[in-house]
Amino acid sequence: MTMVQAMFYLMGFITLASGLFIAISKNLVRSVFMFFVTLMALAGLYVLALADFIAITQIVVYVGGILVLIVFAFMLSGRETLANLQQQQSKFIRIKKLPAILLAVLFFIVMINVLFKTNFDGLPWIQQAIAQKNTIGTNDAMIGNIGVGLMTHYLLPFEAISILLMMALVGAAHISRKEKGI
Amino acid sequence: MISLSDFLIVSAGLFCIGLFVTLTKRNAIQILIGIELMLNAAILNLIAFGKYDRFTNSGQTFALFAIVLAAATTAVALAIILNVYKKYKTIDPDKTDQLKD
Amino acid sequence: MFRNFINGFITTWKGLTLTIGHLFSSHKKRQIIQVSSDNYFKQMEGTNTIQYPKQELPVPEVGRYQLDVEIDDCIVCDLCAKVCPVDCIDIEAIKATEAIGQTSDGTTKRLYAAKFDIDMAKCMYCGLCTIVCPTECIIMTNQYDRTVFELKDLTYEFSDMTAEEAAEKRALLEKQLAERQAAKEAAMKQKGGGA
Amino acid sequence: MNFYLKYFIVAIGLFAFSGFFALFGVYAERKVSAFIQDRLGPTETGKFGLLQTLADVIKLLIKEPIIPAAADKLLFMMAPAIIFVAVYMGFAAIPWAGGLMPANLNLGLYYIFAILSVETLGILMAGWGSNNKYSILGAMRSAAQIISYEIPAGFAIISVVMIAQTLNLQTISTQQGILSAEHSKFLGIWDVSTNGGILSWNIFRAPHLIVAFIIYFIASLAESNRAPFDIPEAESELVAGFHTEFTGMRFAFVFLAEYSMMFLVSMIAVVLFLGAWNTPLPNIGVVNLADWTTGGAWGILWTVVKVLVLVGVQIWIRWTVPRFRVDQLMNLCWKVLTPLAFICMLVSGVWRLWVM
Amino acid sequence: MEDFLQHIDTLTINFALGAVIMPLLAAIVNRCLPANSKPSGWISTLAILVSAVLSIFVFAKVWNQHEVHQQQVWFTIGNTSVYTGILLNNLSVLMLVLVSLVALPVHIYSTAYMKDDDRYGRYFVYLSFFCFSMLALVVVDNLVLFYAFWELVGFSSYLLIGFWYTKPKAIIANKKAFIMNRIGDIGLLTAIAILFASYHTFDIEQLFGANGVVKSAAISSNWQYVACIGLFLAVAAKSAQFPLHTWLPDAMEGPTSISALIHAATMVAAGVFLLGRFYPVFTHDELTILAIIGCFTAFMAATIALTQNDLKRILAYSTISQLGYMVMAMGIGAYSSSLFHLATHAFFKCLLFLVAGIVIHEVQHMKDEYNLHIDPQNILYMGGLRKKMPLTFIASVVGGLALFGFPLTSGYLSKDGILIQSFEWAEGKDWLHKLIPIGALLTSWLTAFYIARLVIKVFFGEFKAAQFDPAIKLHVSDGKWQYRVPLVLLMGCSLFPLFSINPILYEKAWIFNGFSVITALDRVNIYHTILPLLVNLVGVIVMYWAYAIYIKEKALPLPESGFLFRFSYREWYFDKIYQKVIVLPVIALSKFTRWFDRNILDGFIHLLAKIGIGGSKIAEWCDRYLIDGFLHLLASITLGIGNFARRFQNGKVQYYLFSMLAIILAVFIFKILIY
Repeated sequence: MTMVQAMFYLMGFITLASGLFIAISKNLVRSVFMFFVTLMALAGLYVLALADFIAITQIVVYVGGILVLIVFAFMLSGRETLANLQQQQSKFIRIKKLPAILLAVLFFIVMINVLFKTNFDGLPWIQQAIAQKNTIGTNDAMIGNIGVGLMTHYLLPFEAISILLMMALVGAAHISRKEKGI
Repeated sequence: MISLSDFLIVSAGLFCIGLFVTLTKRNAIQILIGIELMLNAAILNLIAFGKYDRFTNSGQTFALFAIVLAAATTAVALAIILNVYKKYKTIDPDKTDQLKD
Repeated sequence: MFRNFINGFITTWKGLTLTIGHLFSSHKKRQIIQVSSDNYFKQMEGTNTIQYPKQELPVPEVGRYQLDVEIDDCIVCDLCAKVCPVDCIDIEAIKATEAIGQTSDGTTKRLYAAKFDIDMAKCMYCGLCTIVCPTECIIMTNQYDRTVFELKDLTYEFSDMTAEEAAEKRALLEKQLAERQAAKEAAMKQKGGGA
Repeated sequence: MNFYLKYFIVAIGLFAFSGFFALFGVYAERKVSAFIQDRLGPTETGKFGLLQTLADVIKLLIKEPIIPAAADKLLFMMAPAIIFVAVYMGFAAIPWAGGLMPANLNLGLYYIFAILSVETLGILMAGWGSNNKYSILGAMRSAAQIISYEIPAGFAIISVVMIAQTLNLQTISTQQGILSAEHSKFLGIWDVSTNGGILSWNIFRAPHLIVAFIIYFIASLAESNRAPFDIPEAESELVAGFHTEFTGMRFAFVFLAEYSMMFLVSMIAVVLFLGAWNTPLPNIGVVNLADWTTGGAWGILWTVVKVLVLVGVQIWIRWTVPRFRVDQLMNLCWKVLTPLAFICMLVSGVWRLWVM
Repeated sequence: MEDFLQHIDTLTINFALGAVIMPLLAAIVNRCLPANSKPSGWISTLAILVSAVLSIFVFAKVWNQHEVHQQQVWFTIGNTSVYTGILLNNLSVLMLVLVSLVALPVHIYSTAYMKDDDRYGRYFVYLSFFCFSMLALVVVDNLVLFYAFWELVGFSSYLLIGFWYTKPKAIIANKKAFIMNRIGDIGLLTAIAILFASYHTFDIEQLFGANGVVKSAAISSNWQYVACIGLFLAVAAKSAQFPLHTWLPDAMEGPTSISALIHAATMVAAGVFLLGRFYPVFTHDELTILAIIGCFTAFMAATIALTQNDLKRILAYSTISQLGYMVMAMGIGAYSSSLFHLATHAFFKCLLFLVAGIVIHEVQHMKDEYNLHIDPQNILYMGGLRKKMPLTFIASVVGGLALFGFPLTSGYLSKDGILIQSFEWAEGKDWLHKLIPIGALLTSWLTAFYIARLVIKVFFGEFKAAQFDPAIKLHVSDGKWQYRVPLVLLMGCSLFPLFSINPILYEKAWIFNGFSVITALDRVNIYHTILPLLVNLVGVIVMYWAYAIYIKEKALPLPESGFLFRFSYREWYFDKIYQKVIVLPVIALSKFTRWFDRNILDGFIHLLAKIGIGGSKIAEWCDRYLIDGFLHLLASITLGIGNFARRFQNGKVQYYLFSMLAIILAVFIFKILIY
């Protein structure tokens, strides 16, 4: 087992374990902060998947942006209700949750089933990519490539996303604005 | 090197956890977190496959797009949650069911 | 908006130059002078910290800090104890059998001060006691550093009588009183007898 | 194994350095503030009071760690560590001298930018975990402020990146001196590739970066919660903001993080704008000052000197300028700095395309 | 050498572009400033100064040397590529210099003239925009762009005529000008369309150049006639020729500086310029018609100008008259003379208008000061201004003499050229053709009379307005340096040295020689000696006569109540004729159509409506009882189903999500089990 593999298993374990903690935790605040751990571990996984730029973007956007936003939001939505919410969940396995657990587990089984059925190295497009040396190596710096790609090949989605972001910002600001009289 | 299927298994697990969180939680913010987990599972998939696209980087680029989109959805979702809270004084999705029938 | 912005930068810059001037002039020291000195507020540069035990700020001669009692001049009139707003003066007087002397201004002393304690921890430095004192024996000095380790050390005893002396005087007084009483009774008896 | 050992040694060295710096940073801050206010500052412990902060640290370390009864213990205990680790990890990608850099990352600048944003979360954790209204108010102010000021700071950084065309901090550093492979022009006119020195610093290679530098500097003050942007810990309103409840060791960590942050943001400023480890002395004719004063040890010296000057400026500003109000703070960020930074970015593009 | 030439050409092109763009930049900058900003005047002036300098440079590079033509693909439709670019030949660089040089003094003048206007900045926006349009018009090499800038010129003229939009007269005038110009524009558009349809190119160089297709391949004569009529309409509208000339006198409602620049010197010259550009299109017969119309316009305008009292109106009619000359010259084949006259006329007419502007301005001041109820433009109230405004007086005399064509002035060179050539053209033709030179000759004497009348009425004698109020003190002056400098500049340009070393012979003028003589006329020497003498002698006599009439108060040759006088004073009743012949019938026609629409068409529709109502009543019954019954049945069934289904819609989001995912999962499992 090399160091990289060890790191992978560690990161994968942390990801899944913290995810499970989120799922079963009674304490909302802790589950939010545990989400932070999940995100950091995922960033680690991205690095191991040779996407360092994405990993850092993940930290900037998710940790620096989304997570802080979420924490902000529940801090704004009042402590009393939060306390109520925290109390009402008493047990992990409750009869109400059983269908959800069943569904999730079945989904997992289906996906794993598909995964094990597939021979990834035999897929034609992967073989083709390997043959054409179209795979990312450990020492490749992809930022330049991604940057050029964003401005040329993916310009249309890039622009569309920027417009969408703009609209989302304006929309969010509009929705959460204090209205007079209500 | 870590094989592709390893990433996919982690991703599948994460997705199912997200699914579970989304379905069971009684708090809109936690549901949002569940959705984010599912999104992250998808991004992990994109990146794992993106390793086989060195020249056009489609996997990584779309992972970027997905992250940015997640930010946008979160902003809007949180704004909606805040409004719901203002109106119903609760963010339990089961109690905000005035649209039924 | 733009004007505000420029203004902000200019005023910030002015403040920064001011403070850096002070930063570099810190090797200078301010001359230590009295508050009453005319140019006390005119020293604009240099550090004004007084490293106290090593340096001291000169206080005026008439400073009103520590109370001091010239017990030889005290006629034990108890006025100071009565006027004190915080009751920090504790006096115990013993009548003398005869005039025991004179103060420096010629008043005749007829009382012994068996106890003349001032608790400086209570004192509020109002100076009323010095005003009412008929012989000006209680005054405020310009001594201000009276640091002590024990709280009770702040109680200053000004009486120069020892306990034995006080007991002796008390005994004398009692004896005199008893004599007088006896004399009085004798006189009464004589009078009654006479009637 | 030696390979990993090296990293441990470097990490420990950095930690020791940040502790050392915090020690003397606090001392310097107290001294400078005293001098600015015409006082003397610490004088008694050690010569000129040099050991005062050491004594304070010892006091903090042996103090009883108190956890408030209502606090969320886990978050409360983790928060200082996360705050400090976020800052401390930032040091990993910063060059100290020509070949001296803990980790030579391609994405160094972006990495630092990302890892610094984690600090916000630590502060929020501290604020929430303390279960104290002052703390949570301070934390929320801090988060709002840091998130807002990341935008002008980010754009100021991007305007440098557009000039430098790389995110690798070592490359950015090398570009700004005589070792540069490409031609650098002073103000876009005069080729100073062989002169080096102060003339080839980024702020002079592209003069609009002076504006970017000022924007970045202001934003970095806000990101490290320093006066005049210290509303998260405004004593007069919030006692001490998010670290109201911390005592002893944890408080020491928060403090350490604050001073390391000061050093780190100044270091980024130095690397991006002020020539990194390059000497400020240019070659003038046969007097090859720049050649003589370039090298490993010189690099460390120049970096440290420049950073200390900037830290000095931060301290100086803190003791001069009064605290902003929240609305003024946001006005400054969104109405002044962000548009200015946008303009800087635009000018950078034009400059790179047409002038350089 | 080739490279060097190439470089020079690129430089020239760039300079020409710069000259065109500068006013546009000034217009944009001024538009961003507030409407009353003071610096805008100097911004515009600076821009036009730069333009003038660049133009002169371009002129020096191109004049009488190789022509510069650079173009690039603009767009491609099908297989036809449309090129756009810049064509610099003698004609365009002459116009370039002319426009920018005339515009420069006008700008300087305007900074003082419009000083008190509260839309000072806006004025300069329009002015600069006009300069840009005009400069661009002269350099473009493409008919589409040519048309575009032609329209922009008309548009900016419209803006400027109506600049004082609070005056109702100004609004009417600018609408009139705009509509008249529209007629011409339609003509031009038609012509362009026909040319493109015939030759498949918009390129002016390819069409009308030295090896142009127009010369080599003729198009069918019907289309050719239509094209020429269209072009003629365009020329008539823009240059105010006979049927469409009435807008120009009304356009004098705009600021005087605008009248000087647009309605005397540059824009109205665009028509002549158009003729110059399109010259090869016209056939001999059409040219003759042009000559007739030009001559008639010149004569008609001159007669009208004899009796007008409005200072600017007189000048406007003189402009029409001079434009008639130019068109006539084009018609008789005196291409060079026409353009020569265009150049000289621009300077002295601009000069005259600026003089008029100063006079009006000063009189206006006096009017405001003494609260007089007079029209500041009416020359009957003026007089005796000679001593108070010497420079203006000299300028007006120079301008007037140039207008008449007195020796030593530039007008003499160009106008005599036209007269002589017209006589040469008519030589050997029948008497009908001879009417044209004779008309031109008469017009020239009429010109002498009316310009002498104008100068005398304004500058000689006593100040007439003083009759109303004896207390009036004449304290007028030449005004500020912004007034004086343009006058001096333009005076210099109105004298002969700028155009020719020899003050007598027009053939020696360099502008004249700059254009190849298209139709070689036989030189008849007698005309060259006799005509100038005749014109000038009689002209001087006429001028003296005018002096005698108006100063010595001799009798008028025509009684003021006479028909001829009224005919002239009422401007040949053109406006009335147009009102009666065109406007009233149009109104009547529209009234008729309205009546037709109201009564006949609406009646029919009402009938249809009644039928419709009857039908719908029947339909209503069917609908209510037959169809609705069926629908109610359906609805009750749906209600039953809906009531059943509503139980599933319980408003819980997670429940919906769960159901959806469960179905997806079912599909997945099904798929896995099957395969």
